[in-house]
Amino acid sequence: MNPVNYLYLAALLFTIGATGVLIRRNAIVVFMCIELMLNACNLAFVTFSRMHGNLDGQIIAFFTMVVAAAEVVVGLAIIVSLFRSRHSASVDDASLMKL
Amino acid sequence: MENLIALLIAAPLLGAAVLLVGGRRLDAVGHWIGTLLSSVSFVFGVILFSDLLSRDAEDRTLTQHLFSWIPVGGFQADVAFRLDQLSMTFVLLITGVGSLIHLYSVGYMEHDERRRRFFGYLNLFLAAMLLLVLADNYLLLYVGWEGVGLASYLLIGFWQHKPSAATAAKKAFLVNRVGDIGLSIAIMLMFTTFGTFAFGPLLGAEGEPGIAGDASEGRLTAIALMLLLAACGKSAQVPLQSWLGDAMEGPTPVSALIHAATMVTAGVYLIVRSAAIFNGAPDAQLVVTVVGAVTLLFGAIVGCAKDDIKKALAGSTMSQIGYMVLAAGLGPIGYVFAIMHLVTHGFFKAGLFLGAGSVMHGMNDEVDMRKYGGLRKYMPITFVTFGLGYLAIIGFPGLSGFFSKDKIIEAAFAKGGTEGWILGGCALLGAAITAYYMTRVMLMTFFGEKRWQPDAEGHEPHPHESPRSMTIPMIVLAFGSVFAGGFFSIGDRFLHWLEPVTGHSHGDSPVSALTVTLATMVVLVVGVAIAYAQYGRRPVPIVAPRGSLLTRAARRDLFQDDFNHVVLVRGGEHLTRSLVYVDHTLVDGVVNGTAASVGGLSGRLRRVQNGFARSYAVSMFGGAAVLIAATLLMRAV
Amino acid sequence: MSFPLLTATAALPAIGAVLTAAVPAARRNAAKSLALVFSLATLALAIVVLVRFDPDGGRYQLTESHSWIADFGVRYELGVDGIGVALVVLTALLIPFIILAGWHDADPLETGDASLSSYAAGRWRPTQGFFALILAVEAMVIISFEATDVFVFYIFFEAMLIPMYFLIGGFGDRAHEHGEEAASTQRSYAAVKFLLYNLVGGLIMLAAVIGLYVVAGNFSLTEIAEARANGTLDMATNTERWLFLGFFFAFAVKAPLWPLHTWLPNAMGESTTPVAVLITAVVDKVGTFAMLRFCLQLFPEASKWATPAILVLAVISIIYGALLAVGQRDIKRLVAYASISHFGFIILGIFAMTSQGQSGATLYMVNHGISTAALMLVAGFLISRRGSRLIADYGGVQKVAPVLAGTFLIGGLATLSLPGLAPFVSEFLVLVGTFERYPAIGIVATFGIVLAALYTLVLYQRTMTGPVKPEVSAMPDLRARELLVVAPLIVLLIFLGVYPKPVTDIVDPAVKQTLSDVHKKDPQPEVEAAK
Amino acid sequence: MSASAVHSLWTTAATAAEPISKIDSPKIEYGQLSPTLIVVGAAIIGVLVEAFVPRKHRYYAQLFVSVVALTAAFAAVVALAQGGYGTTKARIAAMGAIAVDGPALFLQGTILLAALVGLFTFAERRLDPEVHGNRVDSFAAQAASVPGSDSEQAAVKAGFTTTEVFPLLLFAVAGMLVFPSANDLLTLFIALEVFSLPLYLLCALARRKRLMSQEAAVKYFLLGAFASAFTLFGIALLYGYAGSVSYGTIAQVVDGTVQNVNPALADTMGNDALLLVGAAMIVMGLLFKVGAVPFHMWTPDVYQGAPTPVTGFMAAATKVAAFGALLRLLYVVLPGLRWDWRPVMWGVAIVTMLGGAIVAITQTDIKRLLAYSSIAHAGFILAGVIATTPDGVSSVLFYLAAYSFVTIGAFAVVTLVRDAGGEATHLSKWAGLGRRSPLVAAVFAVFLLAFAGIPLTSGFAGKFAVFKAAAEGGAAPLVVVGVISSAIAAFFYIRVIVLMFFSEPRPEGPTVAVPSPLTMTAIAVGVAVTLVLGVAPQYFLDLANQAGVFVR
Repeated sequence: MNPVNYLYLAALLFTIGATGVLIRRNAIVVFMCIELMLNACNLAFVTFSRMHGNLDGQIIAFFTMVVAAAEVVVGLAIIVSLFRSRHSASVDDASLMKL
Repeated sequence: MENLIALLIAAPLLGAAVLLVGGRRLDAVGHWIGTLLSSVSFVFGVILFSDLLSRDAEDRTLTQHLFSWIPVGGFQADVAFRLDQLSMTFVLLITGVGSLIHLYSVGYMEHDERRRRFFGYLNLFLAAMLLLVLADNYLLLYVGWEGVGLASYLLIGFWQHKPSAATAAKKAFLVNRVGDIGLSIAIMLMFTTFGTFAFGPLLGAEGEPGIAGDASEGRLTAIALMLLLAACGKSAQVPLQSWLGDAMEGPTPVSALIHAATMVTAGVYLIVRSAAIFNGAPDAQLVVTVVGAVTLLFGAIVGCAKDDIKKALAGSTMSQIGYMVLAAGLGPIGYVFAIMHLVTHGFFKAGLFLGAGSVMHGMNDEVDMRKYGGLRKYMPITFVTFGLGYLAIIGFPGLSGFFSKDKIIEAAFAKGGTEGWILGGCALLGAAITAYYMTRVMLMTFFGEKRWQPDAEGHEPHPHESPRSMTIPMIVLAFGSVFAGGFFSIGDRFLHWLEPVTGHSHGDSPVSALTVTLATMVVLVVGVAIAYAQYGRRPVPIVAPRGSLLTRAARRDLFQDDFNHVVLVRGGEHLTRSLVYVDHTLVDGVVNGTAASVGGLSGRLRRVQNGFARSYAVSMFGGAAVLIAATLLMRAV
Repeated sequence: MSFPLLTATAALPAIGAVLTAAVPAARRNAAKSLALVFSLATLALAIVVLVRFDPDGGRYQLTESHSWIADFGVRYELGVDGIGVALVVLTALLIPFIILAGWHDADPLETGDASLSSYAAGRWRPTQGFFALILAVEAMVIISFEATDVFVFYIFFEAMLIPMYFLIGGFGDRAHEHGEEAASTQRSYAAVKFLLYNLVGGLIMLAAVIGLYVVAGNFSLTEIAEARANGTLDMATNTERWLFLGFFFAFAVKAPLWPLHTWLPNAMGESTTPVAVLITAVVDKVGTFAMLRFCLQLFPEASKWATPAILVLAVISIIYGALLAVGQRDIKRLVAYASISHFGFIILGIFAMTSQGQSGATLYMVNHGISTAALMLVAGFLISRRGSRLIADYGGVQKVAPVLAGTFLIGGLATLSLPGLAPFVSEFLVLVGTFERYPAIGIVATFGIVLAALYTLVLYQRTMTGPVKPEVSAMPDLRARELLVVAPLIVLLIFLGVYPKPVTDIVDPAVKQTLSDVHKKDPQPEVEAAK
Repeated sequence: MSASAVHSLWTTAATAAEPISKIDSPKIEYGQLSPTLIVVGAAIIGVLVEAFVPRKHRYYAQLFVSVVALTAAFAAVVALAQGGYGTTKARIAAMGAIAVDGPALFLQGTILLAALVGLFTFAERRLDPEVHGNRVDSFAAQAASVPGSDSEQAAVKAGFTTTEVFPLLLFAVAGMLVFPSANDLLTLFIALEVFSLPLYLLCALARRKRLMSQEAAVKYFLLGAFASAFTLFGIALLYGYAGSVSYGTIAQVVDGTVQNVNPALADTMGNDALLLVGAAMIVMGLLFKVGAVPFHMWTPDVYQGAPTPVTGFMAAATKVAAFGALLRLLYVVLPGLRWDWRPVMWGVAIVTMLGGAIVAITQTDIKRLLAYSSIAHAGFILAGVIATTPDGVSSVLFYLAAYSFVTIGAFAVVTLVRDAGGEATHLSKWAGLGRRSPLVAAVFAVFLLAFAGIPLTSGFAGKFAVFKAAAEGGAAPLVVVGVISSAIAAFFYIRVIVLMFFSEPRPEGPTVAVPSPLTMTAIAVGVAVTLVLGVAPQYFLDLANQAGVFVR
C-alpha cells in the first residue's frame, strides 16, 4: 500500500496530539498528548526512511524514543511535585503568574 | 578738530558711568559731576561750532571714524561720526538746553535721595541723544535712537514706587519699540537696496549726490514710510502719540528736556536727515505732511481740555512737533523751517515746562491748574519767564514762535494745489487753537482768584518763588524764546546756515507772505479772545464741568488710549492666555497623548498574558500556523 | 604628533568630574573648589585654543585623528572651525560662572521639620555629585563642538543626556508654590520629559546616522562633505532628504524648535538656576551648532529643500515663544519661553543662507549664552532670597536691592536686545540676513523685538518696581560672590555689543565656507545689480 | 500512485539499501570536540560527586568541579580558535554531526563565560540569612519535599542544599555548546533537549516562592516540549524532503545542486511544501527558545518564577545558543530559501520588537520587566539575523556577547535587593534605592542604560551593529521600527531609574544584602564588559568578524 498514507496518518496523529494539548486541562494528559505528537513524528521518520530507502529516519526514531523517555522522567518529576504541593494536576490552576 | 566729536559724546557717557557705577559714596557731589560734564560737552560743542563757522559753507562737514563695528560680508557698519550744520544745530540745542536743565534739576531734585542716579540717567540721555544726531550711519543712529528711548524709560519711571510711573515708562518704551520696527526695517531695506546704510555714500557728501536717488521710487517710498513710522514713535505723532501724555509722570526737568526740547524732536531730525530719500518719494512726503497736520490738530485739541498743566503742555508739544513734521514733509520748501521751529520750540517749550515745574515746586507738586490761580503775585520770575514763553509759542509778533511758525504756515500754502490749501488751513487752525489753549493755561495758572485749598493732611500750600538754580535756567531760556527767532530770521541766517545740508527751494505760494502773516495774527487774536472770554472773565470752577462731547473726548485723548486698551492690551491678554492654554493642552497634549495611548495599548496587550499555559500554547499553535501559512504564501506569490 | 589640545579641553573637565565625584562627602567644600579650579583650567585651555586658532587658516584646525571603531567606519576625529572655537570658548567661559552661582545650590539641607524622612526629596543632595555632573556635561558639550566625525558627535550628543537628566531630576529647584512634595514630582516629570524628548530625537537621528553610514561608508565629516562636493558621493534625492530630516529632528528637539519645545520650560523651571543656564545657554547650543555644521554640510540640497518650512517654524517659534513668555506667571518659565523665541532667531539665521544670517546666528549663540546666563542667574539669586518663582510674589525690589534690580534690568535689556548690548548685534544681523532673501519672514520676525520688550519690561515692572511688598522688604542686596558672577557677564555683554569684531572675524571665514558648501551666495544690492 | 511506481520503490529501496552493509567505523575528532566533552565529563563527575561525596563537602566539590570544567572548556575553545579552527581550518567534525567553525567557537566561548559568571550567582550563599547556622543559596533545600511541609522543615533544619544544580547546569551548558554547532538536524534536536531538560528542572528549584517556581517549571516544560514536538515534526518533514538530516545535503537539495535521488520520490515530494512547512516548524521551535513573539508567552512567567540566578543564566545562555542555532540553520541550510523566510522573519522581528517594548511599559515586577525587555532584544537581534550578510552574522554574535553579560549582571543585582519574603522584585519596593545604596542603584542604572542602548555602553555598540547590518542588508524599515521600539523601551528603563533615584523610599523598603565575592565578581564582570564593549568594542568586533563565516 502507498507509504504516503502513513504520512497522512502521522500528520493526523500530530494534529490530534496538538489539539489535545490545547484543550485538555490535566497536566498528565497534556503531556501524553505531547508524547503522541512525538510518536507521530516517529511515524513520519520511519515512513520517510522507508521511502528514501536509507536508515537515518529509523535511527532518529530510536533517538526520539530515548528523548521522549527522558522528557517523561523530567516531566513527571515536575508535574508530580506540582501535584503534591497543589493537590491538583490541572494546568489551569497553576496561574499565579500573569499579566 | 574732528577728534572732539567723540569727546562730545564721551563726556556725558563718562558722567553716566561714574554716577551709576560709583554708588552711594558719590551722592554728595553726583549732581555737580553730572552738570559739569554736560556743560563740558556744551563747551566742546561751542568750540566745534566756531570751527565750523571759520570754514566756508561748503566744507562744514567733519567726519570721525573710530573703528569698524560690525563687519560681516557686505554688511559694514562702522562707529563713525559726522558733524555738519544740521547735527551741529542739534548738538548746541541738546548740550545747551541740557546743561541748563541739569542746573535746574540740582534745585528741583534737591530732596530726592536718588538724585545721583537721576543725574546719571540725564547724562546717559545726553550721550545717547548726541550719538543719535552725530552718527554717520543709520545703524549707529539706531543705537542712539534706542539709547534715548532707554534713558526716557528710566527717567519717566524714575519714581518707580509709583505704579503709574512704572506703567507710563513701560508704555513709552513699548510704543517706541513699535516705531523702532520701522527704523530697523528701513535699515534692512537700505541694505538690500543700496548695500549700505552709511550717510556718506547714501545721502551724498561734500556736494556730490548720494546713491539714494538711484533706487526705484517704490523702494524709496517704502524706506521713507518706514522711517516715518520710526519718527512717529519717537516724536509722538499720530498714531503712536499715546505715550507722551503719560510720560509726564516723569520729573518735570525730564519732561522739559526729553519730552519737549530734544528727544521727541528726533523724528524730525530723522526725516530731515533723510531728505535725499524723502525727496525721491513724493507719496511718502504727502503721508508725512498728513501725519503732521493731523497731529498738530490732535495735540492742540487735547491740549485744550487738560487740566493737568503738564499734560496740557504735552499736548501742545505734540502739536508743535506736528508743525515740524508737516514742514519736513513739505520737502526742500520746509526742511529749514522745520529745524528752525524745532530750535525755537526747544527754547520756549523747555522754558514753559521749567516754569510749570517751578509752579509745582511751589505748590507741593500740585498739577491741577484748577487748583492754581493768581500765582503771578507769588512767583513773579516764573510768571514773567512763563509769560514770555507763552507769547513765543502762540506766535506773538517779534518773538521766536512768530517767525518759525509763520514760515511753516507759509510753506504749507506754498506746497500748492488743494493739499497746499488744506495743509495751510490746518496749520492756521492749529495756530488759533494753540493761542486758545496756551491762553487758557496762562489764565488758569497765573490770573484770577487763588483756588488752592489745604490737601488731605491739611497742609495749605505756600506758593513761593523757586531757588536761583531753578530760576536762572528759566531766565536764560526766556531770552532764547524771545530773541532766537528774530536772530535766526534776520537776513535768513538760519536758512543760509542749514541750506548746504538740507537744500532749500522757495515754493510759489498762492498767497503772499504778508497775507499769511495777517491771517495768523487774526486767528491768534480770535483764539486768545475766546480763551479770555471763557477763563479770564468769569471764575474758573475748581471741579471741572462735564463739558461738551468734544471736551470729554479731548480729556480722554480722543479715546485713543481706550482704543489701545481694548484692542491691544485686552486682545493681547486674551491671545497670550489662550496660547498658554494651547501650549499646555494641544502641543504638550499631543505628546502626552501618544505616551498615554501607548501605555493603554500596553495595558490591553498585557491581558493576553493571562497565566494559563494552554492559552500560551494556543498562541504558539496559532503562531506556528501563521508562520507556515506565511511561508507557503511567500512561495505562492 | 603634537599635543592633543582639543582632546585636552574635553578631557580636563572629564578628569575633574571624576576627581570631584571622588571627594568624600565630608569635604564638600573641597569638591566645590576642585570643580571650580578644573573649570577655570579648562577655560585657560580654551583660550589657548582660541589663540592657536588662525581665522584665515585651513577650515578645520588643531585636528586630531585616530582610528577608533574601524568596523563602524568610526574615527576619533576632532577639529575646530571658527564656529566651533567660538562655542568652545563660550562653554568654557560660562561653566565657572555656573559653578560659582550654584555654590550653595547643592548643599544638603538641614532638615526643617522632623516629619519628613531623612530621605525626603531634595534632602538627598550629594554636593560633589552636582559639580561632577556639571563638569561631565561640560566635557561632553565641548567634545561635541569639536567632533568632526558624525559618530563621535552622536555618541556625546546622546551621552550628554544622562548627566543632564540627573542634574535636572536630582537637584531641582525647591522653590515651588505647592511645597516640596509637588516640587519633587514636578521635578522628576520634567527630568523624564527632557530625557524622553531628547532620547526620541536622538534615536531617530541614530537611524539617520546608520543610513548615512550605509550611503557613505564612513562618518568623517570632512571626507563626506568633500565627496559630496566633488560628486564622488551622490545621494538619491529622497535618501538625502530622509537623512536630513532624521538629523534635523534631533537638533530641532535639542534647540528647541516649535512645536518640539515643551520640554524646555519644564526642565528650566524645575531645575536649579545654574542648571537651567546650563541647559539653555550651553547644552541647547549643541543643537543649533549641529544644524549649522552637520545638516548644511552633509545634506546641502536637502537643507535648501527644507528651508522654507524650517524658516516658517522658526518664525513661529519667535512669535509664539515671546507671546507665551508674556503669559507666564513663573520667572524661570518666562525666561525659558524667551529662550525658545531666541532659538527661533538662531535657526532663522542659520537657514536664511546668507553670511549675515549665519554669522549672526553664530554670534547669537554666543550672546544668547551670555545674556541668558546673566538674566537667569540674577533671577536665581532673586528666587533664592524669596523662595518663590512666581512673579506675583515680588514687587518693589529695586528699592531694597538696587544693585540686584540694576543687574536684572541690564540682563533684561540684553534679552530684549537693546542696541549697545551684545545681543542686538547678532539679532540685527540675523534679521538683515533673513530679510535679504525672505523679506516677508524678516518683517514678521522683526515683531519679535516688540514682544521681547513687552515680556522683559512687564517682568521688570512686576518684580522690581511699584510699592515694596512686605515679604521682600528685608531682602539683602547682591553679595560679593553673586556680584563676582554677574559683573563679568555684564561687562562682556557691553564689550561685545560695542566691539563684536573679534568674534565676527573668527566666525566669518567658517560661515563663508559653510555657505559655499550649500552653494549659496549673498544676494546683490538692488542698485548695484541695476548697474 | 501506480503499481509500477510502488514496485520501483521497492526495488530502488533494495538497491539503495546496498551500501548500508558496509558502514565504516566512525571517526571522532576529540580535540575539536574537547570543549563539549570536558563539560559533559564534568557533569558526569558532578553526578558521581552527588552519589559518593558526603553532603557537607558536596558544595565545595561541585563548585570546584564546575569552575575547573568551565574554565578548561573555555581554554579549549580559545586554543581551538588560536589553532585557526575558527577561520582557516574550520571543518565539520564527528562524521558531519558537529561543525567547528568561527560562529560555533565564538558562541561556545560566550556561553562558557556566561555560564561561569552564572555559576557564581548559583553558588552565592550569603544573601539569605543563615537558617539553623547553615548558609543557604537560592535553591530549595530538598526539591522533593512539599512546600511548607514538615519534610521541608526537616530538610532545612538538616541544612540540606540542592547541590544537584551544578551538574544540571553543566549538562545544560553541554547542550548549549552543541546546539549552535550542530551540523545535522538530529544533533540539533538532541542538543535542544539536552539543554532544555536541565533548565526545566532548575526552574523548579527556588527556595523561596516555591509554588511560583514549580508553576514556572510546569509551564516551561509543557510549552517547551510542545515546541520541541513541532521542531521534531519539522525535522521529519525536512528529512522527508531531502532524504537526509545533514545540513550540507539539505542545503544542496534546496539549491537543487543534488537532484533528488529517485524519481518515485520526485513525483510525490516534487513540490517544496515539505521543505517550507518543515523549515517553518523548525524555525518556530528555535523562535520559541529565543522568546520571539508570538512564541514568547512562557518568557515572563518563567523568568519571574525561576530562581533568579537560573533566570539570569537562562536568559543569557539560552538566547546565545538558540540564536546560534537559528543563524546556522538559516545561513547554512536555508540560504536557498532566503526569499521565502526573510519576509516572514521581518514580520516576526517587527512584532517582537514592538510587542516586547510596549507590554514592558506597564510591568510592575522587575523580573517580568527584564523578561519583556529580553523579548524586545530578541527582536533587535532578529533584525541582525535577517540581514543575511556576513556583517549580519558578526553583528549578531557581538550583540549576543554584549547582551548576555548585561543580563546576567542585571539579574545578579536583582538577587541583592531583598526583604523578608526573599527577593523584593516588585518595582514599588525599588523606590528610592538610589538614596539607600547609591552604588547598587548606580550599577543597575548602568545595566539599564545598556539595555536602553545609550552610547558608551555595550548595548549601544551592539544595537548599532545589528541595525547597521540590517540597513546594509536592505532592511531599513526594520531599523526604523527598531528605533521606535527602542524609544518606547527607553521609557520603562528610565522609569526604573526615576524610581530608584528620584522617588521617595518606602519606610518598610527592602534592604540590600551584602553579597559574597562570587556575586560581586559576577556583577563586576557584567559592568566591566558593558563599559569595555561600549567604549572600545573594536577588538571584539574584529573577533566577531573573523568568526563571521559558517563552514558548510
